[in-house]
Amino acid sequence: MILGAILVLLAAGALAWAAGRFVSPNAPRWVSMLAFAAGLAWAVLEWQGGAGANGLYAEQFIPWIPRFGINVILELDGLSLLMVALTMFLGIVAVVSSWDEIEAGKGFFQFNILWVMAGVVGVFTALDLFLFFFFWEVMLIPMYFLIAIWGHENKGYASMKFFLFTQISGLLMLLAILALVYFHHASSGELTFGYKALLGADISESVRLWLMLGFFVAFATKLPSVPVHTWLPDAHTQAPTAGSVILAGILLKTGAYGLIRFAVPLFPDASQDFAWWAMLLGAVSVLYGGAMAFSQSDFKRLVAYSSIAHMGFILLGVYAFNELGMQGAIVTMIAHGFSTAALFMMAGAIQHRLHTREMSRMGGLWVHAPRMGVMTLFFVVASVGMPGLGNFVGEFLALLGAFRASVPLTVAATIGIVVAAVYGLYLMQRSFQGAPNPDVAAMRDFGAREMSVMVLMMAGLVWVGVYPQPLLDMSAATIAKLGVLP
Amino acid sequence: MTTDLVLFWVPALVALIATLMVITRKNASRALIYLVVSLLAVAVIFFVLGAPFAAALEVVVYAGAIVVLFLFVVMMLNLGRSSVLRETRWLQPGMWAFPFILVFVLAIVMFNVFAGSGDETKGQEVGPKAVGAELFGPYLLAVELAGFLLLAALVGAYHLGRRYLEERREEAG
Amino acid sequence: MLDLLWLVPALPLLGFLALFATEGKLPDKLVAVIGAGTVGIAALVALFAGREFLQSGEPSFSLSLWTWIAVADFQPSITLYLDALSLVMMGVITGVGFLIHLYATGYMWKDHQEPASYSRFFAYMNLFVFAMLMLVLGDNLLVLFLGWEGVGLCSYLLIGFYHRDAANGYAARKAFVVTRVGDTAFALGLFLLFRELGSLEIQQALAASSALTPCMATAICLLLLGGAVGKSAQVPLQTWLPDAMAGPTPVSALIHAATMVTAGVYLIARMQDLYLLSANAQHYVAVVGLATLLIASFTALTQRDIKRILAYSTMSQIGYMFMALGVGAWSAAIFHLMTHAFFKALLFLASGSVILALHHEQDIFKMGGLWKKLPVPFWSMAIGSGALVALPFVTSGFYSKDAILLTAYDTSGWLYWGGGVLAAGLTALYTTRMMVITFFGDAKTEPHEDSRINMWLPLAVLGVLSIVGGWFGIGVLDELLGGLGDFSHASPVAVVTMAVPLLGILLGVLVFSGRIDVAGFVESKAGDALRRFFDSGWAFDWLYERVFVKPFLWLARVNKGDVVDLIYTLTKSITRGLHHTGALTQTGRLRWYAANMAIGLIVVLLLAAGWL
Amino acid sequence: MAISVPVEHVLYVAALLFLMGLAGVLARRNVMFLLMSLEVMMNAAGLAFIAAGAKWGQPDGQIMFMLILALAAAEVAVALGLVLQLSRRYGTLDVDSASELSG
Repeated sequence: MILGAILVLLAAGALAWAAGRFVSPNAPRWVSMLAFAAGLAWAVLEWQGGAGANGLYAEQFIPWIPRFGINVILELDGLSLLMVALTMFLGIVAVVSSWDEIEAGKGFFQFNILWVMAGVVGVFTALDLFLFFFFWEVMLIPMYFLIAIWGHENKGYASMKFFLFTQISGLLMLLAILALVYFHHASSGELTFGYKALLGADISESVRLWLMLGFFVAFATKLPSVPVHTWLPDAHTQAPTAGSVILAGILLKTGAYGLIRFAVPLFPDASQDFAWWAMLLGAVSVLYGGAMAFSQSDFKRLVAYSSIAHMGFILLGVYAFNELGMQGAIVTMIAHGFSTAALFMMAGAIQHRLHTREMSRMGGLWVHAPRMGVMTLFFVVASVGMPGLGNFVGEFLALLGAFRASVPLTVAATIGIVVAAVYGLYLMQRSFQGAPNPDVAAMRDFGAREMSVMVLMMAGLVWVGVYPQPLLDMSAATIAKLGVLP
Repeated sequence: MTTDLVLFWVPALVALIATLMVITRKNASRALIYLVVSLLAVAVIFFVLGAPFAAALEVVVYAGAIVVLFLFVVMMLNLGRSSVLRETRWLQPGMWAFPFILVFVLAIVMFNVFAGSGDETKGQEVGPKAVGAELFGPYLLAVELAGFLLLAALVGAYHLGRRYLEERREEAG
Repeated sequence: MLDLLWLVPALPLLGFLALFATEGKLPDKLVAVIGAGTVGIAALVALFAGREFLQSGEPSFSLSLWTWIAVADFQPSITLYLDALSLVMMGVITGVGFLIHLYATGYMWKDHQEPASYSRFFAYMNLFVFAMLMLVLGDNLLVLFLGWEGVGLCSYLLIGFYHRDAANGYAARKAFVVTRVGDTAFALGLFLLFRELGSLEIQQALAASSALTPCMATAICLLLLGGAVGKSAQVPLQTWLPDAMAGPTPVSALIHAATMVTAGVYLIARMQDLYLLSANAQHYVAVVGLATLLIASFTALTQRDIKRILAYSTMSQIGYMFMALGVGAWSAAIFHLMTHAFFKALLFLASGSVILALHHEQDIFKMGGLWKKLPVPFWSMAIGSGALVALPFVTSGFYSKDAILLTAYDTSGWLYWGGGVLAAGLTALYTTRMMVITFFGDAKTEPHEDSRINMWLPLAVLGVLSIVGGWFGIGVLDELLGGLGDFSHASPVAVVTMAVPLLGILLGVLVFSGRIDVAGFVESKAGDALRRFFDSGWAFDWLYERVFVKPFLWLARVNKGDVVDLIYTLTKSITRGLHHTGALTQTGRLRWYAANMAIGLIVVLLLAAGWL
Repeated sequence: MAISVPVEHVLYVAALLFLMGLAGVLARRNVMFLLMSLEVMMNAAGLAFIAAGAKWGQPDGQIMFMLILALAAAEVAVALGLVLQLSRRYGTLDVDSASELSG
């Protein structure tokens, strides 16, 4: 069933491409809309179906290359299901946000979106390291195309930077995977890429730190954390709206997911030793990302740096090594998926209307487009960490957990909340408030299509902010099974 | 033993001297003639070392076919007196310095690598029959590959040469 | 009725949602009904619920709604908690809140900046009331924090309500960010509290707090104090409040006088058991209060903008409350909070009427001679000023301020009492200045009074409350909270306390009506410097601008291109350099390649021979 | 007939021939001489093979020589075609003139 979902997305991609060529240029977006809607429906159905006795909503095992212990192992537990549902939902958001933005190659565009998402779903469900790496690469290439083909003025540079960062860090992970499998083979005589078998791998102390770092670097780059974050502002700024939505909403979360699912459980001791440093990176990311966000004059770039700041909380939470922190990280993943996707959609909408991302060429847009103003305000406030909205729950839990692990780092990261207020409100001021910019004569406000997506995301954030319990319960089962927390 | 050494070293010296002349001549035709001499001398060495078939091929293919090919081209390009003058200009004595150093170093290394095994050649003739049996036995694949290579060379040479001729013709016309 | 307590916060929330969802498409009259009506009904529900609560005789009542988050041992629930303290707060918020809403329906009526702004205003106001109610009713520090941040957000939104003017936006952001600094301390206090006590439920935490080490208790108290200082505009985080006057006047009345800025007082009063564990922390609370009190009073003396005068006066009055909390006069602080809510709301609303009548003129030196032309605002203002100055026996402010000062004298000696009395004198001085310059003397601008019932009725009600609130406090509040009303007004200390404001008024009248000439001093060099120093709010803004804002802006400007990226661009440059160096070997010359092959051959042979 | 000489001697001669060819390749700018030098080098390699074959009395050395021969023939055919093109394009036989691979 999981493989089925992935295949449906892949097939829909091919279909969209063909439909764009043979039916009508506008057919592809409907194809991918339907595919994501079906995917979302599937995820909701799995959720409603409840978890089995083993805590899994669905699982699949197909032998692939048995000789090397490589199998197609796909499992959908609480965390995976949450992330898959978010993926499907943001797929819809991405399609809507690029509804009339893309002009050339509409079919191939949707093909890439669907293939990225297929790769992402694979990443979130694969429990075989080889398969995981396979999907990790599957999601990379179409994303590269999305930026390189439909990006803005500096797309070549941005897409290449994105590719190199992710590819090089991904290769480090591949190296770590192979070494892990090798050492496991050496110590137990069993050649396997299976996650569960490798969980208890007996690896000497000197080696495991390096293997852990291989994974950590790959995930921290994807997350991204300072100092490997510099691909993100460029990629985000240059990507088309749908690309930014996917990148911020989902691709960054694969890094966080990887930390929670692989880097920490595979090397619990090494991770524990490394925890302080990871938390340090997290705190630095929070402060540095925030300060950098404030420096920007480009709407999208600002939001991009704010993502870095938010991802810092995830690092803090995961490496706090307690349930509070871990849950905080997971809630942050979801809430940030909504809030930042919405802000990128807003940036795309503004760029589509005004043909600029420079905030100095905006100002007073509220007068022209009050709906957009209200929505921007809402999502800015959410990402500033207003209680009652999703981001607060995540960040508060993460900090609360981190406080038990390291007080100074938590204090530093908490100061980041002030910085968040500074850049968030500054963004609001420069784009929507102030005297109306005389260069902007008029601007079309959001219509029903955009509003419906926005309202859905708003509702999602309020839900996560006010009653996150169903979500916490789902991930709690996963966290308990990771078996790394005291 | 001494006879054997003489039989070997006489053609060997001829080959070495002729080769030295090949690389130092300024006139291409003359160099080619020296090349033929060198090749023939090597053919003699082959023969005395008990490889009559290889010796024959050396004479026929190298001295006969390849060098003739060279001659054709030399004639085609009409390398006359002017080219000799140009060679004089190009071939300054200083040009030999770097190659000589390199070759000298290489020579020391090579001689040291070769020296001292004390092995002798068997002194046993291996005729065309043995060669042929081996060639179409274990080396069949190599023969096929050589065939491919020659075919490719044929096509390549035809292609390159034809374009040359066509362009000449256009120029003339 | 008590089970319907949830309606009290829910009604304003509903009002907000209704106004938010309709996107300002409702007719203005309906907006007014929804905006003020929901708060009004909430006030009624609060009234009945409060009566039932008092009749029940229980010390507290709690209503659990749902578990907010449940992770491991962290299980904050959304629970409403009613006791005497939150009852008083709830009453003030809904009651005064309703009156201000009512006033605002008139004040904002013609204020049509853009089509939906009337509706937007009431949406924000309703959201504010909701958040403020969550703040005081929450039984959990996290719920309190929800309200705490919520009121901060509404404050931001309403200060920047006239968003076309960038200066308002700046003031709004300043307010939000400066209070956020305090909130950060607050949040850290919560983390520490949770780590030490394992719960953020206020009652549980307080019950368990005796297990804290004194050092830890002090740390937690100081962190919470940080939050309170930010929200209540106390030194050193007071700089946002004067600028916050950029918002519409009802906003200043509701948020920046009556309710939100007193949230810090509420917080400390709520956590008083914790503060009792740490004499140091309590001491700091009092010091903060006293410092603010004096700084703000001096500053108020020199302001020209009527709202800024009131803003500094608010700061100083909250300083009294902090001082009261610091010296252990918990009930007196809450008492003063209540009376202050009455008379300061009254003052703001009355000044709002003046401002409206003068077409948004806020400079008192451009007013004058208004007392006959604007009788309702004048008398309201007069009553409010009387309460602010604490005219003996007839005003509510007298009773609450006396309670604070006399308790301070009893528990902590003459220092706090002396400072408080000095500030009381200053209060009398600047209040008299404001009244004299605004309402007497020559008329400078012609007013257009436009007083409808929805505008003068709240003034009247608040006027009455400003007078009788003191007796109410002595009568009812004393019973609820204890520790009030048993002061002798005959002791020498009490007489001095009483007399100083009267002297201040006398001095004020003499100076500002020109009977004592101080121009010589004011225009001297020292006098001018002093005036400018006070006028700038003791140069705090100047200091912060240089210490925090400028360096941050500098950093932002310098590092716009992200210095970390240098690592990668440098890598790129090095790679490119190597590429160019490597490309140099590609000469395109056949013989060069051949020579290299020969060299390679040498190396290979040397390797093969084992010489290398 | 066949003689028996030390293999080293044959290899010395082969090495000398090879090195002379190499010197020619490195020193001459005229592409014709360059090609001739190449022939010399290949021939030297062939000699080494023959020597090896003679040492063991096996035909393999001769077979390798024949493969070299085929290679040399192919090379010469193509190379001379290229020489024609070179003289056509650049009007010279200077091998350094064709340096378009320069980085």
